[in-house]
Amino acid sequence: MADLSVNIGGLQMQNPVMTASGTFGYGEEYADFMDISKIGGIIVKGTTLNHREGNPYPRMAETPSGMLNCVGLQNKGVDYFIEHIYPRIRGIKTNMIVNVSGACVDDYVATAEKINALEDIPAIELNISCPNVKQGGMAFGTTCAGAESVVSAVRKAYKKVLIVKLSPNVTNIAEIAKSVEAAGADSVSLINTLMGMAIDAERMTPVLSTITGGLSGPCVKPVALRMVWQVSKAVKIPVVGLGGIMNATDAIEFFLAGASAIEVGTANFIDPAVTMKIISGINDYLDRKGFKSVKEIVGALMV
Amino acid sequence: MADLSVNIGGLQMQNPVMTASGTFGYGEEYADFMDISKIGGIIVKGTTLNHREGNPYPRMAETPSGMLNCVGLQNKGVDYFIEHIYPRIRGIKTNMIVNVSGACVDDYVATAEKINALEDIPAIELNISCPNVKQGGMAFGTTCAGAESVVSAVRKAYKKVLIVKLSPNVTNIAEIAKSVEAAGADSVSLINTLMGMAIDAERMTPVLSTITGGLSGPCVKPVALRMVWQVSKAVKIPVVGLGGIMNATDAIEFFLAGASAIEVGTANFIDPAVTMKIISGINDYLDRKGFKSVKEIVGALMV
Amino acid sequence: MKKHIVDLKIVANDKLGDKHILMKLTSDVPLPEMRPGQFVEVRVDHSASTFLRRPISINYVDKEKNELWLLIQVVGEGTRQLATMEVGDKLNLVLPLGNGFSDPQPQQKTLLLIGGGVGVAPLLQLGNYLKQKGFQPMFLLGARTHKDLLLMHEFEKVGRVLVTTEDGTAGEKGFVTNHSILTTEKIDKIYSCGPTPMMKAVASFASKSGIDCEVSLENKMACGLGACLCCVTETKEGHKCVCSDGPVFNIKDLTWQI
Amino acid sequence: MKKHIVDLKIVANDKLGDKHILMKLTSDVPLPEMRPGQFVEVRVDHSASTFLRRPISINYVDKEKNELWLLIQVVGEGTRQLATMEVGDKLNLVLPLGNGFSDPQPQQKTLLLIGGGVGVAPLLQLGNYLKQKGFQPMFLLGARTHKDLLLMHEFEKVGRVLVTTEDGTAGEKGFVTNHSILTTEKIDKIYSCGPTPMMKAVASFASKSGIDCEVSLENKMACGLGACLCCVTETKEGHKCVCSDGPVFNIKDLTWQI
Repeated sequence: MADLSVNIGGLQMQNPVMTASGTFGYGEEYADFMDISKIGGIIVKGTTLNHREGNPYPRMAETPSGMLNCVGLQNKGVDYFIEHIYPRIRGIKTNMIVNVSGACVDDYVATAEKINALEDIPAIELNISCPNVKQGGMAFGTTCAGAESVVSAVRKAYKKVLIVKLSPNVTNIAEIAKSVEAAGADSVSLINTLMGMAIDAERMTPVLSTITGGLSGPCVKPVALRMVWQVSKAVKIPVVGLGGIMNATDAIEFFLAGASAIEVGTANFIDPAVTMKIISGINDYLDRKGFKSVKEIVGALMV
Repeated sequence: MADLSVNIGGLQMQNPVMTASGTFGYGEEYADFMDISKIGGIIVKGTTLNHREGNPYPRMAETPSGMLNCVGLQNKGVDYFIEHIYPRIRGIKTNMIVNVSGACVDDYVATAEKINALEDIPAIELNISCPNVKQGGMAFGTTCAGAESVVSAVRKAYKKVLIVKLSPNVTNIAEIAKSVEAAGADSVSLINTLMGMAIDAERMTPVLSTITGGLSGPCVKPVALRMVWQVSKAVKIPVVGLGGIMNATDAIEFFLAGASAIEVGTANFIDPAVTMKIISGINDYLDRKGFKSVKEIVGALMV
Repeated sequence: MKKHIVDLKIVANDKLGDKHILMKLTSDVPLPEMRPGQFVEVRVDHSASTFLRRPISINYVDKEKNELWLLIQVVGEGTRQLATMEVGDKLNLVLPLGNGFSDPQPQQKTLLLIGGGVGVAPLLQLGNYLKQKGFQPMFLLGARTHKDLLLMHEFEKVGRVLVTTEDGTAGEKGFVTNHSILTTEKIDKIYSCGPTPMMKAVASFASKSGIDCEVSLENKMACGLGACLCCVTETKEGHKCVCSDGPVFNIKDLTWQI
Repeated sequence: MKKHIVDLKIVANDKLGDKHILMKLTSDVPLPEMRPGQFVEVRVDHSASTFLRRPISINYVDKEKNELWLLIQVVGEGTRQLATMEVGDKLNLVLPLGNGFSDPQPQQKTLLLIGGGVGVAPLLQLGNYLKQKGFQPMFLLGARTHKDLLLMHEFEKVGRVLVTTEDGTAGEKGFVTNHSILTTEKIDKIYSCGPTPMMKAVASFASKSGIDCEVSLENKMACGLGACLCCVTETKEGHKCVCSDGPVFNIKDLTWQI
């Protein structure tokens, strides 16, 4: 039994497997299938300062080895979360992390401040890369200045572990990561979804109500691996890797590329209990290869 | 029988289906399977000023619904092309287009000049987006200034139809396209491959000799459609769409998104005669929908 | 109701006409409790173009034989692949999902179950359930032509079956909402599943006549668990997930223009 | 030789041990001409993770029965899927591809065909071809243990068969390059196919002994037609495509350090 524990910028985790925001609800939705407290970290869905209805239906399109979505951060707002959801989930015995999004810097800061007061939320994932909202979201994640501004502002207001989720829809993600690191982030997670589009040739219309949406699933894994590789060489803070991870082998590829932990997203839709298989599969790999700890294979790619 | 003819910035084509550079050799490789002169245009493989051995093996990795390659523009140089290959292929009764690449602006210009003298080559596709070469290539394609510099220089030297192939590895492809248009390009083609990476978890090594490579196949289609949609709204010159087109329905999606013609790439590897099926499938769609010409559905997406 | 991930064995996979299959599945252990109107998410293996699970409504649960029936319309490559599966093959399912139809009020005596196309599927399970509860469910089933009527013999075992066909080859000619029963009998509650235009017509009739009416919606889904929020529909309380808040909604909660 | 895209019908798909299958395919029309050493590109349907065709060397062509034999090692999901195919199923192939082995010179009398593992596949077709040409091909086949020796009865029909096994359970103990034949007989030409380390050892022996030697290489391929330049190998004339310039190379053209 290898040591699976990792520490992400101060966040201690029993294992390096987290669930990606927007794919695992608040955890409860999956409680029938496994003991969700065995997951290293659960990143609950994107939370904003105010209630958001999100985008109209249709919000999803199946694509080759993946899917597009344009949910658009539907959520009841941070106050509702604190009042109604937090009390239900604070007891879950693992890292409950809140994904925070906003339309402007003040929104991000106000939301982060409120969550900073929740003792059982040890970290937030700052989403500066949502491709499905008109204002904010990805806008902050596609320039160094934009990323720096929102991260440094939130850093002042938020005292716990700050993970910043990066957009892959950029020319140079390593530069963005460096700005985020300089602005005080404890960790970066990548990749968020690639901006894509699906068309119904028969109806001659876009499939998604918003025309474009965010691409996820195994189809994006090669791009995600490349970006994790580039970013992990550019920054000193730990990198959380995600993008099309379906099994333990995929997860190990991300560790080798330089990720200290990983997030499982779309795979939860195909196998609701996949996180358990990934955790045990990582352990099997480490045992078979004779590694004592998962930390030994982080960035261990032989080039 | 609908009218499939299109005109791409002065290049008249019997139908809007071309083969993508590097996936169809010089056409001859596929002559056993069909009458290749029935293809709207054949874009022969990347040609540089001097002979290039390309990158070491392994150069290819299969990925979910796609593949990575890092061939690295292996070719015998433009003089060899003119002396030995051009005489063989000039007789092929369709548009034979040369894809031109270079490490610096002078190389691009010198190569384009030599090809400008070949009467049976009506157009070139300027590759400012190859992710697999150390110098040049994508470097020119990822900044407006870089793109503008090489395109305007080549424009002065090259008098026929100039198509510029854009990189998808950018934050704002529409801006790059505008610079290319301003520099005098007759058309833009997109997308080139997405930069990706594959890892062999068992051997703990990259699969490709160059670590990263270019991703193609159906997995990139949603990104390609999105970028064709963005670019076709940003420029007035015709857009040539490519990226994971496997069948006629995929091709029609690109027309609806704004492409005036399309290129078939990776699909040639799975079905060497796929271009013929795509051409007839486009015609069937137009007939069934009652369109007289393929031009009627270019950018006809109802939003 | 606790959700499960199960591998079930196919005991029958029969073609019904050229567009549908009836798949019967069993297990060595007793099947979990499932409410009428709930659905399952099927994993489609060996289909290069099918990435996500496919939501399929529960057609019938045979407690004696420990069988789950799925009535599937063959539309895309995913369902085509399901149609090629053979007796003995295993199918991976997540079940039971969604809320299901609600029980009638004691005073609701005349219950009409209106279905169209493959939408008749959940009504068989619902009819059996209501019958066991001591109600006498009535079916009103619509199709384009008599050939498209599905599982008629099964419905007839459960209760009175009324039919409309657009070409008049069976039952009354026209749409379900044209059927004489709607004018001749006082209906206390309507349960409906079928094409959206049909359900909207049914909902329109029900609301005009002041009849309690539940409809089962079908949206494109990813997780099926209420986690991804992809399959939402407009309700008077905003966007709700068809997979977890539905698929069954009372029409008074929807924002349909009827 | 003209290349074709064909749908062939499976007439047999037999397991050989637990790691290999022998698939026999036929057609209503006569199969195209194929040279020994050439290969086919197989399209794998119903495999979500297999995107590209799989190159498989031609094991044998039975002119009388109009059959093409493919000896396939089951390694990944693609070949696993091929192993599940049944008699009567259709398989889509592009064939024949590559250059094939070259004919011996008239003065080359003693021909040794050295194979290891699944690499023995093309040597059966080559042996038959050489025999028809009036030569007396000799086979030297290596395996880890006797269980891993493939199609021995077929090879024995064609010519003398020598064997080495690493554990000594059949033939001489050791590697093919340890076999006594290499020291007791004067060999005029060697044809070899198998794991790269084996072929390099064979090539090393051949070049030291001044024996003409051809090897059949196996690289990862995309197009199989010499168009994509993915499957290149180093030669004295630079990168060459294994799919179109090979798969067969004379060792004097390669840059192996031997």
